[in-house]
Amino acid sequence: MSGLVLDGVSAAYRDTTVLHEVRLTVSRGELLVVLGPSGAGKSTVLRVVAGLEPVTAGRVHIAGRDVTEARPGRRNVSMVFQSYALFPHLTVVENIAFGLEVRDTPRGEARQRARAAAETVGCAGLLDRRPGQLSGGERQRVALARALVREPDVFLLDEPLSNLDLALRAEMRAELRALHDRIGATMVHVTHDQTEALVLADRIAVLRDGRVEQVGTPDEIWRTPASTFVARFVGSPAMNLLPADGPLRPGGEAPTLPDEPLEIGFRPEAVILDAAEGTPATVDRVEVIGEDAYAYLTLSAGQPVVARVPAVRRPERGATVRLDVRWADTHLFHVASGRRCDP
Amino acid sequence: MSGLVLDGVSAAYRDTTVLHEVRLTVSRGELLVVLGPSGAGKSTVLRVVAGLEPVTAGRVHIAGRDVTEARPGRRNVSMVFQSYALFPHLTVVENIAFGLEVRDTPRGEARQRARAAAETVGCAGLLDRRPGQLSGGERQRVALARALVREPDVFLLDEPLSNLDLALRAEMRAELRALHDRIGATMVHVTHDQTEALVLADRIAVLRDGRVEQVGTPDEIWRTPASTFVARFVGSPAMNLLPADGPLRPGGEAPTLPDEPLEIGFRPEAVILDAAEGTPATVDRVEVIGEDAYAYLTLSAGQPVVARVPAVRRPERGATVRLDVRWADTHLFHVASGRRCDP
Amino acid sequence: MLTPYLVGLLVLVLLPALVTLGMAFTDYDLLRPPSWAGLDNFTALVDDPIFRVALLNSVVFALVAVPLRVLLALGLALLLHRRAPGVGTARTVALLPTAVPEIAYGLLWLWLFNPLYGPINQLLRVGGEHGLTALGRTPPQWLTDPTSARAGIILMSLFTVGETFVVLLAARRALPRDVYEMAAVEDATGWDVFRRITLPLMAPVLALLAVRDAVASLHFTFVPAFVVTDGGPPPYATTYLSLFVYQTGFEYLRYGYAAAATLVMMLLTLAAVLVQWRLIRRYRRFYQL
Amino acid sequence: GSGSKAGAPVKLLVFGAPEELGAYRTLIDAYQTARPGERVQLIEASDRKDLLARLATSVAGGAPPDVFLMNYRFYGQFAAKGVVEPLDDRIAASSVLDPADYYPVAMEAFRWDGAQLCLPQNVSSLAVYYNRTLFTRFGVPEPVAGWTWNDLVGTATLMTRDDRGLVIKGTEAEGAARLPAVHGLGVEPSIIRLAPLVWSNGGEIVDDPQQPTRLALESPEAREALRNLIDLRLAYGVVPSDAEVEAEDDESRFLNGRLAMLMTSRRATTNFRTVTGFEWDVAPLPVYRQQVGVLHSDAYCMTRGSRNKDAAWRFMEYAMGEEGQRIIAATGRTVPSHVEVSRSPAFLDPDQPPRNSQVFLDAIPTVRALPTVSTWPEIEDLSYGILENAVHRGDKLDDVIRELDTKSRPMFARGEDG
Amino acid sequence: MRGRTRGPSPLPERAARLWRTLGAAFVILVFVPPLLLLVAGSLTEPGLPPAPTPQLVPDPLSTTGYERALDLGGLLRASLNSVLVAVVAVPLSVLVASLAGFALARLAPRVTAVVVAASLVALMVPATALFVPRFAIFRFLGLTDTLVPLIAPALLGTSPLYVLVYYLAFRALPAELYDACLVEDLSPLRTWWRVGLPLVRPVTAGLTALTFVLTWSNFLDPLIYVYDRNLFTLPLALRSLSLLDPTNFPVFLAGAVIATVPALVVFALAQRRFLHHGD
Ligand SMILES: Nc1ncnc2c1ncn2[C@@H]1O[C@H](COP(=O)(O)OP(=O)(O)OP(=O)(O)O)[C@@H](O)[C@H]1O
Ligand SMILES: Nc1ncnc2c1ncn2[C@@H]1O[C@H](COP(=O)(O)OP(=O)(O)OP(=O)(O)O)[C@@H](O)[C@H]1O
Ligand SMILES: [Mg+2]
Ligand SMILES: [Mg+2]
Repeated sequence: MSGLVLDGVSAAYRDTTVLHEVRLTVSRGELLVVLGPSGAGKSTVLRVVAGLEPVTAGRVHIAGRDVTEARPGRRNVSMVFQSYALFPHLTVVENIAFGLEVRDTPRGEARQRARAAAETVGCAGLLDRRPGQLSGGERQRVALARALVREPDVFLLDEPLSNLDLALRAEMRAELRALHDRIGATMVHVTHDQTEALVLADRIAVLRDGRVEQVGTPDEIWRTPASTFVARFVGSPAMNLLPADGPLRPGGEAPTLPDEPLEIGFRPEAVILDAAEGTPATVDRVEVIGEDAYAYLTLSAGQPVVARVPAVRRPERGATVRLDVRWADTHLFHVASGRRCDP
Repeated sequence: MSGLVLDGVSAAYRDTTVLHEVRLTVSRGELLVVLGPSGAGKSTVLRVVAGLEPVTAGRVHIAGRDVTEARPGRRNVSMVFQSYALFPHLTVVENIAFGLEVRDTPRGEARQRARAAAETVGCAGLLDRRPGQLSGGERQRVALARALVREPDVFLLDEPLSNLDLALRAEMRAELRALHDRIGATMVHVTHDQTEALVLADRIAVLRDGRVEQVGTPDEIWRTPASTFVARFVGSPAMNLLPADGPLRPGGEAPTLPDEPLEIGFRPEAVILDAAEGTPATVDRVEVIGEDAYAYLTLSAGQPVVARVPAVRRPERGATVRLDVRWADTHLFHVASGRRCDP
Repeated sequence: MLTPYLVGLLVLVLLPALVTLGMAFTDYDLLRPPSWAGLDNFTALVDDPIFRVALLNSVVFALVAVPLRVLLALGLALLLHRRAPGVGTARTVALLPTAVPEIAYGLLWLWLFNPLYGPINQLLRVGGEHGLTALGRTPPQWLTDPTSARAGIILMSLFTVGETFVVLLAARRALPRDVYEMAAVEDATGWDVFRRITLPLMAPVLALLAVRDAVASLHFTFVPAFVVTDGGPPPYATTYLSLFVYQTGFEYLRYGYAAAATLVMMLLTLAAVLVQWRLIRRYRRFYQL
Repeated sequence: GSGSKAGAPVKLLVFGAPEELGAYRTLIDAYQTARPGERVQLIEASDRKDLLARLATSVAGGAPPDVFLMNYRFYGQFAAKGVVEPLDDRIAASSVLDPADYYPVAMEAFRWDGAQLCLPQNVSSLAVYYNRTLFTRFGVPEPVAGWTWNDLVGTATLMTRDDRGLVIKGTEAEGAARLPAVHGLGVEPSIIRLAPLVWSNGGEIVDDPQQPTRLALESPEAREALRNLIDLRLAYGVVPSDAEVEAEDDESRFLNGRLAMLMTSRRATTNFRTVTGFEWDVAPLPVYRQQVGVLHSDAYCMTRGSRNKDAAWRFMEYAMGEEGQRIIAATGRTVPSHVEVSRSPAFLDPDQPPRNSQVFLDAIPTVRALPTVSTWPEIEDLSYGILENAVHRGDKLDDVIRELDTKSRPMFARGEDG
Repeated sequence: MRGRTRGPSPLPERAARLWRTLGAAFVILVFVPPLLLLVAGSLTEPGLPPAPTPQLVPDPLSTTGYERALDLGGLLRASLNSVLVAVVAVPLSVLVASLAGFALARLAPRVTAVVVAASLVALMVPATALFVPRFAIFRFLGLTDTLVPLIAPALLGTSPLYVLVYYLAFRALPAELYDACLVEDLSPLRTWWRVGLPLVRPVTAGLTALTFVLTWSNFLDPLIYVYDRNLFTLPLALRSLSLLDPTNFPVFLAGAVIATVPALVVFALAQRRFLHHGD
C-alpha cells in the first residue's frame, strides 16, 4: 500500500508554475529523498503534500486517502520547515510538545515524549531556552525533534540537517533511519547532502525545474543516471562528460554504439591516471580532501576532466599525465535529449 | 600583516560564557575556516568580530586597528548571517545594493555591481523578487551576494552555502576562492562541510565549547589532529579510536610508545580489509556512497571500527573479515588528556 | 471570529451613520418627523459663513497638527524604543497626558492657558516686567487671541500622542533584530537605517496612524473647543467642524443640516485619506508580504 | 397616552452646577415624603448644552423625560415643534394651581399660540450686586434706586482702583505700568444685559417684539445704550479686559473682592452667599428714561411624548405650589414666581444677604421678556460673539449694528414664533 | 529564518545610550510639568484668588479640594460605575479586537480589504453622527439608562483602529508559523490563542491600556445614554464639577486627579508588559 502518491501534481506561485505534473509514489514505510538544485521546487513539493500550497492540477493521496482538498491538519503529516518555524515565545520543550499538546495528549505525557525527542536530537540541555537563545544548529535540531515527536502518516523533512556538523549529522541520520525502521513511517526528505541521500534513501527522486527527472534507488541513481542532468547533479565533483567520438577512447570491450551523437560520462573515481597508454592531459589544480585528492585536468583538446586519486599519490600541478577509463565504468547519453542510452 | 586578530577574546550571553579566551590570528588575505560542533560558538566568534556582541575580555584587531570598542559599521567587515537577515521589504537587487548605497555609492553603480554579484551567485533572474518569494537556497545566495558585493577588510561568512546543492556549492566555493584570490580579502568562513573546509581553507580553526582546539592547515588538521576531539570531528565517518594495547595491533614498524595509557586512531580509509593475518571482525552494516562503501565492523572484543572499501568490493553484512592497519597510518593520543602523542 | 466585530461595526457605526447621513437630505430637527429637503441643506451650507470658517479651521488644524503629532510620536517611539537610563520613565511619562480623561484634560489646559494666572504665561513672564516676557513682548493671549487660541489647541493635541506613540513603539519593537544588525554591519547611518529600513517596515502602521489621526483630528478638536475655548475667541476662531456639527445639531436642533455638514466632513476626510494613500503608495509594495 | 404607569418614576431633566442640582434633589425628596408612592427621578445635565443634547436625542429616540426645566429664551424651539404638552386643561382642572397666584409676566412668557405650555418656576431679573465693604473703604456712595447710567459709569470709574487704592483708568493695554486691582463694574456684553438698557432708553431690540424678523439696534435710543455699554471697556476702562475675564470671570472676581459692582441675575446669589470676607448687597438696574427690567425665568415643561403625564402633572403641581416654591427659594437662587412666596421670608429673609432682595420684587412690574422665536439661542450666541468683540476690540458702532442685523436675519427667517 | 529574535539589539553603543538618556530627560521635562501642575492645583485651597506667581507647591497645602470633589460630584459612586464598565468592556474589547484582527490577517485578501475599508470608514464617522440612531437602537433594545450602552463599543474593539493595529501585528508574523500551526491541525481559534496572541503580547498590553483609557474617559456616551445619577461614570461626574466657578478650580482638579489615577495605574501595569517586554 502506498504511503503517499502525487498524481500529476502541478503547483504555482501566482502565475509562475513551479511544479509540472509531478508523479511520485512513496510506499508506506519508504523513505524518499528529494534531490534537486536550489529552486527546483523541492520545498514546494513538501508544501503541496502538507496542504500548505494548493495544487493547480493533479491529486495527492496520503495513506490511501485522497487529501487533495483536505486541510493541512487533516492530512496527518509532520514537517520540518526549511526555516524551522519555531515558535519564538515557547521554550524548546514547549515547542517540541506543541504538536502533542494541541492534539490533547495529556500534558505530562507530552512533556515526557518531548524530552525524549530532545534527547534524541541532542538538545536535552536546552529545554528551557527560547529559540532566540539557540545557535543555528540547535534550532534546527529542535525543529527536527518537533517533527519526530509525533507518529504521523508522513514525515516531511525539508533539509533538516543542513546546519549540523558532520558528526551530528551522521548521528541524526542514524536516528532518522532507526525511527523510520521502528515506526515504519513514510518519509519525504529534502537534502543537498549526497551522502545523506545515498545513505538514507530507499529511493531518490531527482527534481529539475519542477519536473521529476528520475526516481530510483540510490544505486540506480548512481549507477544508471537517466540523464546527463542526473549524472552530473549526483556526485561531487560531477561526472565527466565528453563527446563519445572525442579525444578520450575508453579501454576495454567497447559496446556497439548507435549512429547518432553521443556523450560518454565517467566519474572521477573511474579515471585511471598514469595508465600506460592513455590520453595525455595536464594537471590544472589538485584539491586534497583528507585521504583523497581530486586532480583537475585538461585534455590536450581542451576538455576538462576530474580524477580522484589517493592524496598520497597525487600528481603535481602542471604535470602531464596519461589517463584512461574502462568502458565498463562509463555511461552513454544522447546528445540531443540528454537521456541515457543503453546500447 | 595580520588581517584579523582575536586576542584572548571571551564573550557571554547573559551569564553563560560561550567563548573562552579565544586566540586567533588570520593574516591579511588568508581564508580561515572555523569548524566545530553545533553550539560550539562559531557564530559567536563572527558576531564578536563584527561587533554585534561585546567581548567580556580580550581585544579584537582588524587590519591592524584595535576595533574592540568600535561600532560594527566602523569595522569594515561584511557578513553573511546564518539566518540570512535579508531585508524583507527590499527586492533582491535592493538587498544586495544596500551596503553600497548606504555608503554613498552612486545608485547606478551600486545597482550595476549588485547585478554583477547576483550573477556570480546565480540569482540574476530573481532581481525584482522579495525574499519572501524565494526558495531557501535562493535566499542564501542573495545573502552571499550581499556580502560579496563590497570589498571590506574581512568577510565573515556564517555557513553561507549550507542550503545549496552540491553542484552550486562547488561553484560558489570556486567563486569564493576566486574572489579571495582576486581581492586578497581576509575571510572567516564557518562551515559544516568537510569538503568545503578542506578545499577552501588556508587554515582551519577547530572550536570546541568556545575554546580553540587546534588551528592549522587542512593538511595538518587532517594528518596531525591535535586531539582525539579534532581527530574524530574532522572526517566522516569519524576516525577509529582504539586502546593502544587493545585487540588491534597495527602492522609495520612500530614506534616506541611511552609508558602510559594511549589510544591509537586511524581513519576508515586506512583500514585494510581481508588482510592475510589481521584482527577478525564481523560486518554489522555496509553503507554505499557512490563508488565508496563504508563497512561498520565490530572487533571480537566488541569495539566498533569503520572501514572504507570500494563499493564494488564491499563485504556482505554478517560476514567475518580480517582487518589491519599500518603504523604509518595511525595517530597516537594520550588517554588522559586526549592530546596527540608524537613519539 | 470576525462576527462580533462585524456586528458591532454594522449595528453601532455603519447603520447609524447611514441613517444620520440619510438625514442630510431632509429637514430634520430631531423633534418632528423629517421631511425631504433634497439638496437644500447643502446649498445652505455653501452660503453659511460659520460653516466655512469651521471648515477652514478644521483643515488648518489637520494640516498643522496631524503631521506634527505623527512625527512627534514617531520621534518618541524611535528615541525610546531601546533601553537606556531614564528611557523607561520617559516612556511612561510620555503616556501620562493621554491617561488623563478628556474632559479633565480640557479643563487642565483651560487653567494652564489662563492668560494672567496660567502657569504657561507665568513661566513666560519670568524675568520680564509689567506682565511682559523677558524679551519685552506680551505673552500669548491664549484664550482671547484667535491665532494663539488655535495654536493652543494644537499644543494641547500634541501632548496626547500617547496612543500613536504606544502603537508605534510596539510596531518598532516587533521589527526583526537581525536586519538591524545587518544594517549596523553595513555602517548605515541613523538616517539611512530610518529611511531605508525602519520607515518602510513601519509604513503600514504609520499609514494607518496618519489616516487615523487625520480622521480623528476632527474629533479631538471637539472637547478642547467644547470645554476650553467654547468655539471662541469670537466670533469663531476655534469653531471646528466637530463643534459646528454639535452645535447646529444639538443646540440649534438643525439635525438634518448638521448631518449634511457631517457628510461634507466625511467626504473631505475621505478625500484626505485618498490623497494620503497616494502619497504612501510608494511604500505600498511593502504591504504585500 | 396619559395613563400613568404605576411605579414608573417621573423623569425630571434639569441642569445646573452641583449646588443647584442639590436644591432639586431636596425638592424631590420633600415631594416624595409629602406624597408617598410618588417617585421622581432627577436627570442631571451639567449645563444648558448638555440638557439640550439629552432632550433632543431622547425626544428623537422616542424616550423623552416627562418634565424638563427650561428658560423661556430657549424653550421656543421646543414649543414651536410641538414637543411641549399644553397645560391649559390641566390648569383649569387643577384644584391646587391657580394661575392668578403667579406673576403674569412670567406666565405670559410661556404662552405659545395662546396656549400655556410651561409653568414658570421663577421670575428673576437683573440687578447690580455691589461690594459694600469696598464702597465704604473708598468712601464712594452706594447705588440707590433710580440712579442713572451716568451714575453707574461715574461710580464705576471711582471704584476702579490700583493696588495702592488710587483711582485708575484700566484702558491701557496689557503691560501698562499699573493694572487695576479692583474694577468698577462687571457686565457681560450680551443681548440679555443690553436689552433692559435699550428698553429703558426707549429703544427696541428687535423690529417687532411679537413677530421679530431682525435685530434692530439702529434707532438712536438703542445706539446710545449700545455705545455706552461698549465704551465701558475702551473709553472708561471700568470693566476687566478680555484676558482678565478669561483669567478670572466676573463672578469670581466679585467673590474675591476685586470687583465693585456686578450686573447679573438672581442666580449669582447662591454663590455669593458663601462670601465671608466682605459685605455685599444689590441695587436696581440704572435707568435711562424709565425703569425697565428684563425677564429671567425658567419653567417646568411637560413633554408631549411623556408616558407618565398624570404623575408628571402631580409633581409639577407640587413644585409650583407654595411648598415647592419655598424649597427652591430657600437656595437663594431664584425669585419665586409665586407671588405669595416671593413676598414671604422664604425669599426676603433678612438674615440672608442680600438685605435688599426687595429690589428684585420691585423690578418685576417693569420687566419685559425677550422674544421667544425658536432660533433665539442661535441669535444669542451670534450676538454674544459680536458684542464681545465690540467691547474688547473696539469695533465701530455702525459696523457692530450692521453685523448684528445682517447675520441674524437668516436666523430670524428660519425661526418660528408663537 | 528571518528574525533572530525580536526586539532591539543590545549593541554596546555608549554614545547612543547617552543621547537616548538625554532625549529621555528632555521628554520627561516636557511631559511631566502639566501633570505636576494638575496635582499642585488640586492641592490648593479652594475659594482663594489665583496666585499671581507660579507655585509648584501650593501655599497653603490643602486637601479640601478632594473632600469637596468626593462630596459634590458623587465621585465614589461614579468611580464604581466606571470600574464596572471598564472591567467588562476592556477585556471584551481586547478580545473582540484581537479576534477580528487575527481573522483579518488570515482571511482571503478580498474579504480583508472589504472589512478594512469598512473599518476605515467607521473611523471617519464622527461620534455626533451616531448619538441619535444609537439612542433609538438602545431604546428599542430597552437598554437606555443602563450601563450597557457604555459597554457596547467593546463590540467594536472600542475603536476600529485597534482592530486594524492587531491586523497589522498579526500579519507581520512570519507566515511559516501559521503554516506550522496548520500542519499541527490547530483550529484558527487555537492558533490565535496559542501562537498569535502570545507573539503580539506587547501590542495587547498597549492596546489594553489604551482601551482602558478610552473607556475610562468616555464622556459623550454617558452624557447621552445615562440618566440615572446612580449610573453616572467618572467623566460625567467630572463634567458637573467642571461647572463650578473658577475659584473652586482645585475641587475640579482634585476630581481630575482622582479620575486620572486609575488610568495611570493601568498604564503603569501595562507598560511593564509592553514597554519593557524583552528588554
Ligand atoms: N542569544 C543567546 N542567548 C543565550 N545563549 C545563546 C544565544 N545565542 C547562542 N547561545 C548559545 O551560545 C552557544 C554558542 O552559540 P553559537 O551560535 O555561536 O553556536 P554555533 O557554533 O554557531 O552553532 P551552530 O553551528 O549550531 O550555528 C550555544 O550553546 C548557544 O546555545
Ligand atoms: N512565495 C513565492 N512566490 C513566488 N515564487 C516562489 C515562492 N516561493 C518559491 N518560489 C519559487 O519557486 C521555485 C521553487 O521554490 P522551492 O522553495 O520549492 O525551491 P527548493 O527546491 O526548495 O529550493 P532550495 O533548495 O533553494 O530551498 C523557486 O524558483 C522559487 O524562486
Ligand atoms: Mg527549499
Ligand atoms: Mg551558528
